Amino acid sequence: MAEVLFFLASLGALAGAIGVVAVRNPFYSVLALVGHLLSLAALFLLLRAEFVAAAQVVVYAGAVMVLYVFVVAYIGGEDRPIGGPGPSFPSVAPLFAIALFVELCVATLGSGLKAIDGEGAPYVAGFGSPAQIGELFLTRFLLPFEVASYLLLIAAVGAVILARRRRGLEDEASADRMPVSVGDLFRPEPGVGTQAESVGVLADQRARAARQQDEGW
Amino acid sequence: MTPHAPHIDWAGLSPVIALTVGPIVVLMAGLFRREVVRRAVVPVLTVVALGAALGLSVWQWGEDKSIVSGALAVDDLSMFLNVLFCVGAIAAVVLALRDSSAEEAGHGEWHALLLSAVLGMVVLAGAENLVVVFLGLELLSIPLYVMCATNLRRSTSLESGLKYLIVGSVGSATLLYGLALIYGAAGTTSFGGIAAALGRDGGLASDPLTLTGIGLLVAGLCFKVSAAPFHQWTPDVYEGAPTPVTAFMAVATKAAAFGAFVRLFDVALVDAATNWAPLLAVVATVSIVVGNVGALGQSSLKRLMAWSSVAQAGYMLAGVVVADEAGVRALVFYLAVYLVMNIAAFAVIVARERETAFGDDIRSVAGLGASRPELAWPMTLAMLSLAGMPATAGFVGKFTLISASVQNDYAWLGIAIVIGSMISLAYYLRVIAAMWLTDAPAVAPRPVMAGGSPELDSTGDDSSAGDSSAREPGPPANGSGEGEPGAASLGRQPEVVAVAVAFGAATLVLGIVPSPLLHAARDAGRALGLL
Amino acid sequence: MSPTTFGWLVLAFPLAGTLVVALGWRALPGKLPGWIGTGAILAAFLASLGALLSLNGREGEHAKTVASTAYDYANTVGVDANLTILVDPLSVFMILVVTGVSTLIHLYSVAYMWEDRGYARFFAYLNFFVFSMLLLVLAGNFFLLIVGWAFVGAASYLLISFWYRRRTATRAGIKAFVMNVIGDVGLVLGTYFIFKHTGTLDFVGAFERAPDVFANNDGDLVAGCILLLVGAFAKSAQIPLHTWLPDAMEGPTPVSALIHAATMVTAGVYLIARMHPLFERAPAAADVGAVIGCLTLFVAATIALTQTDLKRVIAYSTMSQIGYMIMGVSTGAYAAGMFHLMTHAFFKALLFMAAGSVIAAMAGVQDLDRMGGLRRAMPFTFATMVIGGLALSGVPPFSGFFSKDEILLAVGDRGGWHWILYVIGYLAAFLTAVYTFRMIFRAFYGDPVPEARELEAGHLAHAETPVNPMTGEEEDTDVGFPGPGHFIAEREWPMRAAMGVLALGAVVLGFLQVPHATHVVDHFLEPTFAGSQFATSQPSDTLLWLGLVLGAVLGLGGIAVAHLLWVRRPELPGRIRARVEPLYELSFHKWWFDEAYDRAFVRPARAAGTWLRERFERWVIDGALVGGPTAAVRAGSSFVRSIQDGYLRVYAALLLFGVIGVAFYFLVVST
Amino acid sequence: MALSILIWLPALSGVVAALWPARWAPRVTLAGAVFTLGMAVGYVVSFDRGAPGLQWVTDRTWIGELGIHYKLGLDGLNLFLVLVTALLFAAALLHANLRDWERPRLFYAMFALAESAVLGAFLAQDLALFVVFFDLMLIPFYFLIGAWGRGDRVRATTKLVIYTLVGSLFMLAGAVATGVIASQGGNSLSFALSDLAQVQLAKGTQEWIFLCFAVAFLVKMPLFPLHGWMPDGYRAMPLPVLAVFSAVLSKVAAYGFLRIVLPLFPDASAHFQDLMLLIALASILYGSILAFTQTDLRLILGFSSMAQLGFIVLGIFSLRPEGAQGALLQMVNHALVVVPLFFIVGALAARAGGSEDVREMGGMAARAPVLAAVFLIAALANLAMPGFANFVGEFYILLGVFKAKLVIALVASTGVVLASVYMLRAFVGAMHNRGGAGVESRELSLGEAATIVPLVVCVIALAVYPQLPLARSQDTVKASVRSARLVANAP
Amino acid sequence: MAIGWYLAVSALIFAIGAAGVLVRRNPLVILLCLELMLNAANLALVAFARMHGNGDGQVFALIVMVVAACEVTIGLGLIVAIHRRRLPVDVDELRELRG
Repeated sequence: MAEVLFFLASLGALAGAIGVVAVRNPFYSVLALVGHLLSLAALFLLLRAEFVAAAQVVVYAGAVMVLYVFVVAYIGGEDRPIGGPGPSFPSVAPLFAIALFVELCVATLGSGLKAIDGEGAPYVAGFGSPAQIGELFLTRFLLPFEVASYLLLIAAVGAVILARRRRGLEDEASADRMPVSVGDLFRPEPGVGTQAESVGVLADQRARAARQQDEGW
Repeated sequence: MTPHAPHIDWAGLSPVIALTVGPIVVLMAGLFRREVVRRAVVPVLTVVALGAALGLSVWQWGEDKSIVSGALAVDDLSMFLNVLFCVGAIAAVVLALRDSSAEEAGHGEWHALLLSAVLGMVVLAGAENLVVVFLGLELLSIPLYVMCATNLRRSTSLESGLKYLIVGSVGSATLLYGLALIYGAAGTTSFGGIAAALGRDGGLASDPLTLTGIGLLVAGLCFKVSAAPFHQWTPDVYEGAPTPVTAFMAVATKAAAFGAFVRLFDVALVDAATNWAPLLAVVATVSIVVGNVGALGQSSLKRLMAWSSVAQAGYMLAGVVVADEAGVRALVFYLAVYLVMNIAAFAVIVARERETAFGDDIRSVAGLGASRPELAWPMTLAMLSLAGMPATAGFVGKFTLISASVQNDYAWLGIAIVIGSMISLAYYLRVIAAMWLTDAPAVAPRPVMAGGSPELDSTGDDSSAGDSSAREPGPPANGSGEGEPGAASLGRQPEVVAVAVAFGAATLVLGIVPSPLLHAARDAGRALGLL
Repeated sequence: MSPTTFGWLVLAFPLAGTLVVALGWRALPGKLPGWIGTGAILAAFLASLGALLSLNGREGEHAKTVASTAYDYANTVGVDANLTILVDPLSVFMILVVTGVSTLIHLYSVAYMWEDRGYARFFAYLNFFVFSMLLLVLAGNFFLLIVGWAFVGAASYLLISFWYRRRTATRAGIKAFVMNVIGDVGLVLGTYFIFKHTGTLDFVGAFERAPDVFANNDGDLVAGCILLLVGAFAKSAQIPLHTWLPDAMEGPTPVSALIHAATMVTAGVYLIARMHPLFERAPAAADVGAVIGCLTLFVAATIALTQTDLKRVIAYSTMSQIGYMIMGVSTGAYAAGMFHLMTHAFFKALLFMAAGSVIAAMAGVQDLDRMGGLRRAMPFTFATMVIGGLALSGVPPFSGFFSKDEILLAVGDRGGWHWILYVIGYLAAFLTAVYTFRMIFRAFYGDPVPEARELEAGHLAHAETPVNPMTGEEEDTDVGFPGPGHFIAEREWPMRAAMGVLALGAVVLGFLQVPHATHVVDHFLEPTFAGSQFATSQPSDTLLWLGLVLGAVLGLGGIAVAHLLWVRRPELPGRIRARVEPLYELSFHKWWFDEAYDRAFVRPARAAGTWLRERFERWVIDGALVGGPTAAVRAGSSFVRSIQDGYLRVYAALLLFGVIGVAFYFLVVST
Repeated sequence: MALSILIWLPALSGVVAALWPARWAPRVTLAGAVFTLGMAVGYVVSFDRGAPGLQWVTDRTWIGELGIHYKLGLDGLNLFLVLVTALLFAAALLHANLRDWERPRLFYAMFALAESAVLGAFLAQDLALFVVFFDLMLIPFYFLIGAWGRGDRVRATTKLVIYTLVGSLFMLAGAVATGVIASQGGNSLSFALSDLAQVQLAKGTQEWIFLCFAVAFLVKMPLFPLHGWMPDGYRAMPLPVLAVFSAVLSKVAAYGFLRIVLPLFPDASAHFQDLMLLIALASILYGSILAFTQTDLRLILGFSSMAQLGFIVLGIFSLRPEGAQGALLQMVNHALVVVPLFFIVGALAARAGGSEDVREMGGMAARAPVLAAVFLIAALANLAMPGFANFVGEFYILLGVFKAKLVIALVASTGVVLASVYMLRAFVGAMHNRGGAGVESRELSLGEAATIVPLVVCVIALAVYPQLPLARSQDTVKASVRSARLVANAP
Repeated sequence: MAIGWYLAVSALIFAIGAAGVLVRRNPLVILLCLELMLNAANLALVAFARMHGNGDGQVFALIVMVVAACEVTIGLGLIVAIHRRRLPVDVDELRELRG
């Protein structure tokens, strides 16, 4: 049973991965990735990582992919040919990939660790449960946990800086109304949404002030 | 089973706390509408936060402990590096005072990012856990990706940001995979556990799984320290990023990555040293050659410094390779020296970028010796020091590195350092030659001299310097009429000159009286408990 | 006063004269520099006499060899290079000859060089030369000998190039100097060979130790002595280092008289005599000296037969005569060699002075072809020249007759293959008489040339524009060229006085050493050569009388032949020349030595230099050693930068490539 | 302490010159140099001939972690080199004072710094300190040549500096290796020469370190075939700079052999004796032959210096006290004679319309007897005519080589002959023969005479009494070659 | 299933992601490929966690998800900024910096 599930899930994951790389339309790439992620979540479940699997579905397939879709929609998923003019090497890219794959396989298969050939450590109740993960996060991995949350804050700030609208940078015609900032999408998580918002407000105010002073960027 | 909250050593954590609180405060301050708050208070607060972290790190000097359940090490090595990050960041803040990138991004945000990057470095340098390593690395990288791109008006800035992001993420992913393999081999993420596992089971240190993991780690970390052949992002990003960011990135990222390097390799993976040391020595040599060779004939000073940093990374790798106390001491000392001389050089580049129409082209410093010796001297000292000339800090730094290499039977690596230095002379001397041996180019520099001597201009205009200069946007020069007084007052840039002079002087002083710093470096070297 | 005190004084006077004249050149008026110079040398001569008397007054073993050290000159690590002079009969003999002849030549020059723009400079140089020569002679160790040796070379150079704007003169100067340096080097290397074994540079010490440390014909000793001979040959213009001497005639005539006839060129003879304790333990080297001397005396005599330059004829005769001396001292006839050295100094100086007078009368012309019939216009000059010529030709009872025959007697007495030298010696004596009188007859007999006529009319000829007698280039009379004035013996008393004294000497000095009658020179030099194995040899009377008769007959016969050829039948020489054209060419081109050296050394050196500069420097030093690494680095640079092509995907690829490479390495090293 | 003053006095004067008004710069640095000269004379006078070892030792720990000491000391080996350095820098500064320079403060400050660095290199008794000063010497010269040079100065300077620094960096590696490897036997890390001399390195180690040092020194001198920088560099340098560069810097390298290489690496010195002798021999012949075909007076002197340095190295690597004594004396001599010669070249160029090509000169002696006389004396001294101390030097050098390697001495002696050819050729070409167009014969001006004549007087004085340095150096020189000699003479 | 199989799948995904970075020109897709690489690592981490029976790997995987989200955010922000700046959204055309 587990073998079949594994087979199916990994097939899905690989297919999704190949889809991401091989499909020309970015939008379909995103969809392929969603498929990939879901398959991966299944694999996680097989590995008894319930919480990770859940987070995978919620955060990735849910939040992050939505962001992707937004941006793809905004940019307009132009079809860029794979390869095409440019550096002449891409023909060897698959070789690189194969070499990498072979090396990693050799590393794992050639390892003297017996456990790799086994099915894993004996299952202990509660392994991979939210409770266990939560405990780890609050004890041994307290600092990473805090730092990770902080990282999210900073990423939000960074995204705001980058994606904020500025006068003179973009074509006036295309300046449709956009979300105040892509960082808004993260508002619930780190809980600093006001920050992002006010930054956006500030940007508008500054833009207005700049206009009044007529300095003309 | 009731989980017990881990004991937290607040004193040890204090630098981290300072750097966590700092960005928040700065971010808040950046929301104030008054110009003066954003322009003056934000940098001051940033400097205060950095100063606090610096002071707290110094306060924690001499401690040797592991805090927050073994996540972070508080020892002389991490404290030493903390000081370096803070000093580099303070210099970057000062250099960025009039920079358009901070303006673009918003002062609060820009400085918050800077502080976050410093936090990431502190975390990375002290990390004693694979998870923390990865997080620290990302925490320092992500703000930098953004900061590289903050000069949004220049397409090169965006380009550099994107390149850094993508190539950097590939590097991170590689590193991550390596971490995963190490974890898989050792079964734990803590350094102590890994070292114990490797020490316990002799076969594990030469197991393909471990070694492939190490290989991926080498690639990831070498990417961060920009050692060849993982260096290619460096020139492009250095050139494209706003110069104060480049300065910070050059000195601090390298220090942080090397901090992680020594801790990871010389503590956790030291039992596999016989396997990884020769490879690192080869990477060091390749870096030395590639970096120095690539720097030849560059006309962009930032690009030149980037290539030079590739070479310098190669020199410093020697300190990792030898994996003993002397090696760490040499590495740490060199990191400090590298910081001092690079900041001096970048300060001059910043100053000239704003003063001339040549940007960071080497022509911007032509004839500097005659026109602005206060800038020419720091640059000269920095170049001499980078080249390893005596009486500068770089000489002592190279001396210690070669000494450490020879001591551990890597004499050939010492020779490689020496040969690299020979090649490097060609481009360092070119900069010096441009400053002292050639005349300023015929094209008039951007500050307008029409009003007479530059001295007159600046003395009459000092009070309004802050305001008028701030409105002066980045290159290219836009207004012929309105920009003039601002440009003239920019001609002096006292804070940039001060940084240049201070760090130039430090280059000289550290070359003549290196003992205190060497003492500190020795303590830092002992922190790892190596031979 | 002790002999050495006199010795130091002998050195001090000329040095003082040099300094006074050289430093006061602008302050000293008129002929004062000349008189100061002459006075200094005269004082040195008097001091030499003092040394002679003082030395004669000493009795006892080794009493006649006195050394004195002024101070440690360069005395470290076992090398005793001190400032030491050695006063013994040999050196006293030499300083007497040197100072005596020098005084007269200075006197001559006071008048002869007047109106030359370098008057003071001339006397400064001349005094410096005398100082150097005296230093050479008085040197008490090898080191000081080398110093004196080089100093005379330098003085010689300065005086040859005295008219330094003449390219011919400067070229001759360089040639002379370089040849002399070759000699110096030989001397230095020879000294090394000897010092290596004796451990001292001091003459007395070295000679004492020589018998203990050197076996007979010891390899190192022979090598050392031959190298010393190289020094002697260079200085004394012996084949193969002789080519500078004829060219040295570019110098003013008194210089030729003093340096290139009477004193300096005989230094080689002195050297061999001085080193006789060494040469006697290295007979192989001594034989080399004898053979080379003989070769030189013959070759020089043949060359002198066809030269047309007045001074060069005399110069070749000097070479030839020195050949006799070298041959003599190399075969053990030390006293005879020194005796010939003295007589030769007198008559050769005299001949040069007379020649100088003739040249002055001809307004600088030296070519015999343009001379003739000067006999009546210049009776005094003619007379002195004839006296000198007779002495040179070895006609009894002139001084040359006795001294030359004594050398040949000693050579003949050695027997064996030395007989060849003996025969060649007499053959050359015949040739000597021929070329000497060829010169005299061609200059003084025949139809008077315009200059002679003018002089008879009471006017000294002056060229309209002065020219270089060798090349015909026009010159001025400013400094660096000969002055406007010409002075002849008939009109200037100092010249006459000097020539008169010398003529007297040329006539009477031979009587110091008449066989079976007087042995002044032998006796005087006896203490120096007492240890010699040849000191006691007594030639047979048969050989003695054979020599005397042969010498007289050959001398007179030569004169007769010359008279026949150049006075009675002037057309004969041309016919003879046509008959033996190759021999004539050989003689006229001086046996092609110059050409051979040019081909063998000068041109290859110059070609090598040019090749090295134009090619080697560019290709190897700049190209391979500098350009090679530079090009490699540049190539590396362009390669590295060509990869850095801006394509993000390339960067990622290289990164992954690195990852693959690193991982590969680790897989390879893993178990 | 006292020696520190000697070293840093010039630099101090340079700093003062840089801070004071520009018109004072020349005088201030000159005064500094003259004071230094006075001190150096004082040291020579009060030098204790009998005392063994170093005198006036200053020994402080500079960088304790690296075992680097600030150790200075005088002994017979460097006593006269220091004196000559002080003298020649004073003379060169005086010469520089005779004309105006752009940016005088920087010029004079650099000049003074150069003197400090050279003195430091001579006085350093710590290997690392020596390396520091050795490299430091080059920095002021980089500016002096690059900023005030002639012609293609930037390129020439870069070539010169990189070329010589390449050598120096090799030396740095060698020096570090020496100290570190010497400390591996349980000794504490120390770069003091006296400590290093206690430790005998393994032969193989000595050999590669020797090569590092040899490259540095040979480039600096320069000897064949590492002289690629020399022609361009010599052509580009301003005259006072060239004078001290050629006179003093090359001697630091030769001194390094005696001070460092022979005592510390005796086995390697003996092992590479033949190689070094051959390089020296090649330099003598090559330098002489090239000097013989050059027409640029600077290059004639340059290649002549190369030949002279060939002799010096020859003497050193005879590994005998005679040769080393001669080499040391010859260093002093050559330094002393080459500076007036370069000044004379300057004087000649001023009279030949700025050209330094001997073909465009001639006949200059006519109205300038003093110039001709000093030129002649200097030229004769340079070609080592007996009677000059240069000859004493060469005599000793060749004697040493003669005893060590007979054939090499014989071949080397041809260099003496060639020297006479090229020196006389230069002298005659400039002073004698007929003057070229545009050549004026003018007597030395007072200023020119003030720089040239005292030096020539020094040359003569040394010619009269060469025992002065020889007597003071003999014990030290013997000590410095002792161990290498023992190895070389061992069967 | 043996852990090795999971690791093999993980390695394959990693390689595919890497290949994608190399061949795609649209930065958006490249970001997706980076996600693939990070997810491959995640799979490995979780597999190892299962193998050793401790939670470290899972925690690590969660952290990686956070980091991946951050990178994506920044990456997308940059792409938007580039697009706004009217620069081509094509990595091959962003090569002003080179040499």
